[in-house]
Amino acid sequence: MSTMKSAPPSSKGKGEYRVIGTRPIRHDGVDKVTGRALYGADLQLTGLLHGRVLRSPHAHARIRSIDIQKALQLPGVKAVVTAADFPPAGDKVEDLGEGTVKLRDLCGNILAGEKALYRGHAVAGVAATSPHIAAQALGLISVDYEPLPPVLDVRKAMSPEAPLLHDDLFTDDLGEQASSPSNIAKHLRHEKGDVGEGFKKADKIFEREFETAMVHQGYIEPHNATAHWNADGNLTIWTSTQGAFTVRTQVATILQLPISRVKVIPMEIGGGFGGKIPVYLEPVAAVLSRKTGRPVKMLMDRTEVFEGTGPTPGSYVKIKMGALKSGRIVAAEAYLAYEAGAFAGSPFFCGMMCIVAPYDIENILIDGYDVVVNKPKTAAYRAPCATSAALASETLIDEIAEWAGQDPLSIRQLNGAKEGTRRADGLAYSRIGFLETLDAAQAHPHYKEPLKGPYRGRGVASGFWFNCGLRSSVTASVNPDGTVSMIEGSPDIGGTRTSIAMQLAEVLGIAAEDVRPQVGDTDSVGYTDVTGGSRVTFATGYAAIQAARDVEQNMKQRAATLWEVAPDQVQVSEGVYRNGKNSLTFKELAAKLNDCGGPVSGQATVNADECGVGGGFATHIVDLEVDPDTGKVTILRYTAVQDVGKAIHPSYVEGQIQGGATQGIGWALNEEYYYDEKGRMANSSFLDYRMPTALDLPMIDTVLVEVPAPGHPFGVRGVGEVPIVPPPAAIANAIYRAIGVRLHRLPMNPGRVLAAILGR
Amino acid sequence: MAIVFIPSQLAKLTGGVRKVEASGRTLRDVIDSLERDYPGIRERLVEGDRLRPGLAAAVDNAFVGLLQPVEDTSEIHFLPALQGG
Amino acid sequence: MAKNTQLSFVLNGEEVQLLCEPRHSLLEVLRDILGLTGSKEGCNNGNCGACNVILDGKVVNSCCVFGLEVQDREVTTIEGVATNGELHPLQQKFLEHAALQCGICTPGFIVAAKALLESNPRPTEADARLWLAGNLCRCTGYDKIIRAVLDAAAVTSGEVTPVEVTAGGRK
Amino acid sequence: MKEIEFEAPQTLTEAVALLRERGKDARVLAGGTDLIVQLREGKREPDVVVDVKGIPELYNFSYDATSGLLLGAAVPCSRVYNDPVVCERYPGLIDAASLIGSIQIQNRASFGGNLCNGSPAADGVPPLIVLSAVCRIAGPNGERELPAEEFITGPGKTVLEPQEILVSLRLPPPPERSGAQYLRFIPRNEMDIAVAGAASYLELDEDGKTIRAARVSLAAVAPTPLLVSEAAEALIGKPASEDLFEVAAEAARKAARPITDMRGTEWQRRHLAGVLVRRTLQGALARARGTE
Repeated sequence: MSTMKSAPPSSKGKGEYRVIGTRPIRHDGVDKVTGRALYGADLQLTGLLHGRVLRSPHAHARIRSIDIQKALQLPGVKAVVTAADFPPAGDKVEDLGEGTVKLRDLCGNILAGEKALYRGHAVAGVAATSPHIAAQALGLISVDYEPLPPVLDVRKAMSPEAPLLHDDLFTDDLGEQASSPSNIAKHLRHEKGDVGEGFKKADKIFEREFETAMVHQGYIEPHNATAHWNADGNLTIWTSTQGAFTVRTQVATILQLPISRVKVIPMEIGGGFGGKIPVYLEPVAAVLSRKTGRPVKMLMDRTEVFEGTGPTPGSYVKIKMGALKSGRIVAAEAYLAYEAGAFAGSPFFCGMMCIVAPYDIENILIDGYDVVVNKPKTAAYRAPCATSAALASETLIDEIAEWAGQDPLSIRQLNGAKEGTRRADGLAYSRIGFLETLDAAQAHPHYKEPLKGPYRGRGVASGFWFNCGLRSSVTASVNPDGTVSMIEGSPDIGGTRTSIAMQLAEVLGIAAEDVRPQVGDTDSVGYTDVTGGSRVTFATGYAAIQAARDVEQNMKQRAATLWEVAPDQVQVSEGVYRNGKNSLTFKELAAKLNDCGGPVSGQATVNADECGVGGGFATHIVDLEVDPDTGKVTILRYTAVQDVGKAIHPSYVEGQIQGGATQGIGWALNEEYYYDEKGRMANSSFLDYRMPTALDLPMIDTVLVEVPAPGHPFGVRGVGEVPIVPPPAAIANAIYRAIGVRLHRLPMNPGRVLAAILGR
Repeated sequence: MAIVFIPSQLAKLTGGVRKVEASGRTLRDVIDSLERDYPGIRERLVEGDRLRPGLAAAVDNAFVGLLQPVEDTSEIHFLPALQGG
Repeated sequence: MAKNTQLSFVLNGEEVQLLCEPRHSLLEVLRDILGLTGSKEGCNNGNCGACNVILDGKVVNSCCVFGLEVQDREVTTIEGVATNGELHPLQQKFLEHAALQCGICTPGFIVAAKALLESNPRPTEADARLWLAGNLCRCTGYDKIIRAVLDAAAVTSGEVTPVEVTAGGRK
Repeated sequence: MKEIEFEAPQTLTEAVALLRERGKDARVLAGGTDLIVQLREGKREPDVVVDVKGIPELYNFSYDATSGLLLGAAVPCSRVYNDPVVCERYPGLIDAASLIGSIQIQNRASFGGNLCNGSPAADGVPPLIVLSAVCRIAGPNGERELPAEEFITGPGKTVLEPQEILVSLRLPPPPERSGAQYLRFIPRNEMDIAVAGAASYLELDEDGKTIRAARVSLAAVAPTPLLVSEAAEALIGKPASEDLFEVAAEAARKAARPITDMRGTEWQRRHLAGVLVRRTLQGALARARGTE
């Protein structure tokens, strides 16, 4: 594995690259605008059976028995599976590449064993000759449930009186195991300085509580999986996933197969945002295929996606800050409790690490809790847990700015983190661009132009996300016509085939169009972690750079052979190979390869964590108007400023920022899992789970600040996640300016805003 | 000697000390020397020949494995392994 | 087993004949029987627009139409938008503006936008946002989609410059 | 979805005959935007679906100054708001036609279907009520007529007998100096079910001030759309004014019997009923005076 010891960022600035910073048309574009691109649900195979999943109608219930006989007798039904058909799970903890999970929990979430732990929890799977027959068969499976009282609220779940989800879950309290079971899975703490002393120094102390509802990633493509368990014992899975290799790991682990027996073919994926990292249908389809000897395709409907997959945790956050009259923040204390859902393991610690990360504060104490409740097991969602954390810190800082008589951007300038600043978790920042985003926001026409009119307000907020590195692989083969075929391991959810190919092209001095990128399956490309953590253009792009350097070395060899000189006597610049009077372009040399040693290919697998990943910062500005009679909020204008390190394909960087900001706006204003008292989600459709439509938004202006990340040859930083962090806080701050009341609970829907206006 | 930042869940083992010095040519050596001074800390950090699942180690801001070389001036942190969407 | 019924209609300019069950939606007929998988299922209840097709000149959600309802009628799907290997200006502009990320909603948007331009050759930004409100996109925030549609309208209507978008927000 | 049979009668007689025979197990299909989803969710489970879009009477769509507007039960919303005459004569109807669902839905959904679906939140119904629409129903024993406000009897329930079919709606020609408006409140700007909805109709005396006739209707604040006669009585015979409209709004708040669910709370809906009645009265007044 080639590791990169922080290669210095390229000194090249704007315009000095030939490919990077341009906006070529994506290589997979035509297939996607003509409907030819094949997503998981589009797969057709001969002898294909169709599977459906039976789900628990109860939020919490003991499963006394399951009778599948009637279902098996329905003509067209070929097999039914329950948890009993799966190998028993031990206490093993599985590393899924991005995060870890207890195997028992992993299996327990695929098909419920003794207990159904949330409404929508999968209980059985059916394979039949048509989807309609499979759906009818679900109605013929009779499950004997003993309903148990559910607990849905994170704080209620923490109380000793709360119903227990797992009698074998003992709190890991700062490394010590508690003596009696509880719904609190884990307690972590970050400490810096001495908050007690810090608060003593403060001229004023501010303290507020915040709540956020569980929300879903909302990708438009429902989950899908097709499995074929061949007679030779090899299992092939076609699925729309953020990571073919993590699907392979999970499936092999759950079914207790050697990893080499499982091949995962990533189909095109219709959005993920973190939600398509865990497996749900894949193992069920696999076992159904083993039972029937035929390929089995399973699709979720939208309600199943809401009730049976992994949304992001609801949260309770209490935050306290001490400030000097100058606006300098001298101490911060935070208590964060996140809903893990039915099984432990929410990314709650990410919220802990982000909550005051943009600021240089001397004394910090942060406590975080991972709490199980009778809701779907949560998954990652775009900067997991950071948005609800930032709602608290960025709203409180707005309050402090007002008290200190300071402009909201200036107070962030005054307290802002820079290179060398140490976070609460102890890490010191390398070169970061937070202050630069504040400068750019301050200078933006949006911020300069006064906002006029009644019930209108402007808010700002900032956000931080680490960005991940992880492992990626790329293989590049030179074709005789001078093009390069590139196989990479990162499923392409937003144009990354192209942003990776552009980096390969930049190094080789060829055009982006001359690279033929392809996403490989688990048997055709080296190990690659998930498309997530804002890592692909950074990490898989780095692998492409390394692979290109490998190709370039081989090409030099070939040129040297051709010219009968030593390889080190061949110079290469911008794709032209030279020795004395001899010179060949990459294309020309490619055409001669068979005369001087044969075809050339290059390969690289990198562990991008080892280069020091560049963290991402964003500052957003929003103007909005509140209807005082109805409480409805209209977004008038939105500007998102972000340090992107180096924008490889600026259009797709802008797109990530616009999309992230829009998801944050939806989260702020309307999106939520709405539960009745029995723990049933009442709004599990796109009609009542209200994601923003085109009519709910203005254009989203973006400003790309480029402070190169030290760890990447081109200075790339992850850009996908941080834009979802500031919006709810920025909107809460703007609503305060508009109506004079601060809201501390998401969503800030019309009913809540109206209640605030009417003082209810 | 490299500086090791002790996360709060391990502070009990170091008697509440949050920043300790330890020597070693690799991260594994450093953990061994920590084990000598603070018995029990190794099994909280290492499982078999790798870091415990869910745990990440940063040497001078880079997330690394046990065989990562450590300089005398290095700064070492143990953190939860990050995830993202 | 359900009894199949014969169905014939004009699909992307060509007559097709097939057998389907009465309960099959037009979306199922297109995807599962005819193998035209460009129309996508996002919600299966008319709230996301990913399955949009044009039925006798009007854009509809094919998940909310029974297959048997289109007997002897004309259906245009995303597969019929590009003609003789030539991309429709909308498809070209979606590519130029990077108006897609994951691409799952793209066929529905292009079909709906095609119907928009046929009924209103020079839509304003507001027109386009209203017309496309029945199409959900979770990736892009709609900004680049709206720009692509307005830019395509300039091409199809023979105008030179696209309609001004309200950069700087709503006033 | 369970197995179904599909019938597409081409005449009203055929349809009525079919319903006489199978009415109890049948469900009439017009635009399908509600029915197909309900079948898929198992909320309705007919054995046979009767597609009535081939029946000419359900597509009647004509206006004349003496008899008013004849609106076939299956005429899709988009055809209604694309008709210049109807836009000019019945703007209150257009308000609803152009906000039921999305463009895609409006190309299928009809006012008749909106009535037959029987939703308390139906956007199409309050305007029909305040515009004094009359429903024409065909059945085995011939035809009957009744006012729109009597059609829906409860959530998902209507006056239709299993053997009956809604054929058309007739709206009287709008009098001089009259105007109507429908508004709903939704959290987004499209694609939502009304949290509350209100339609108001006003007819003025020659003086252009005194209210000669008034009708006010509410949606999504009771088990059925409401005709709020108390609000109308508060208005009739008095000169239009903000204060008077507030009195009517208060009457509407009183008449509302809302519930709390995922779309809104009881108090919020009651409050919105007042807001929307005030706003639609202002809108109706502007239209009656031609000052919109």
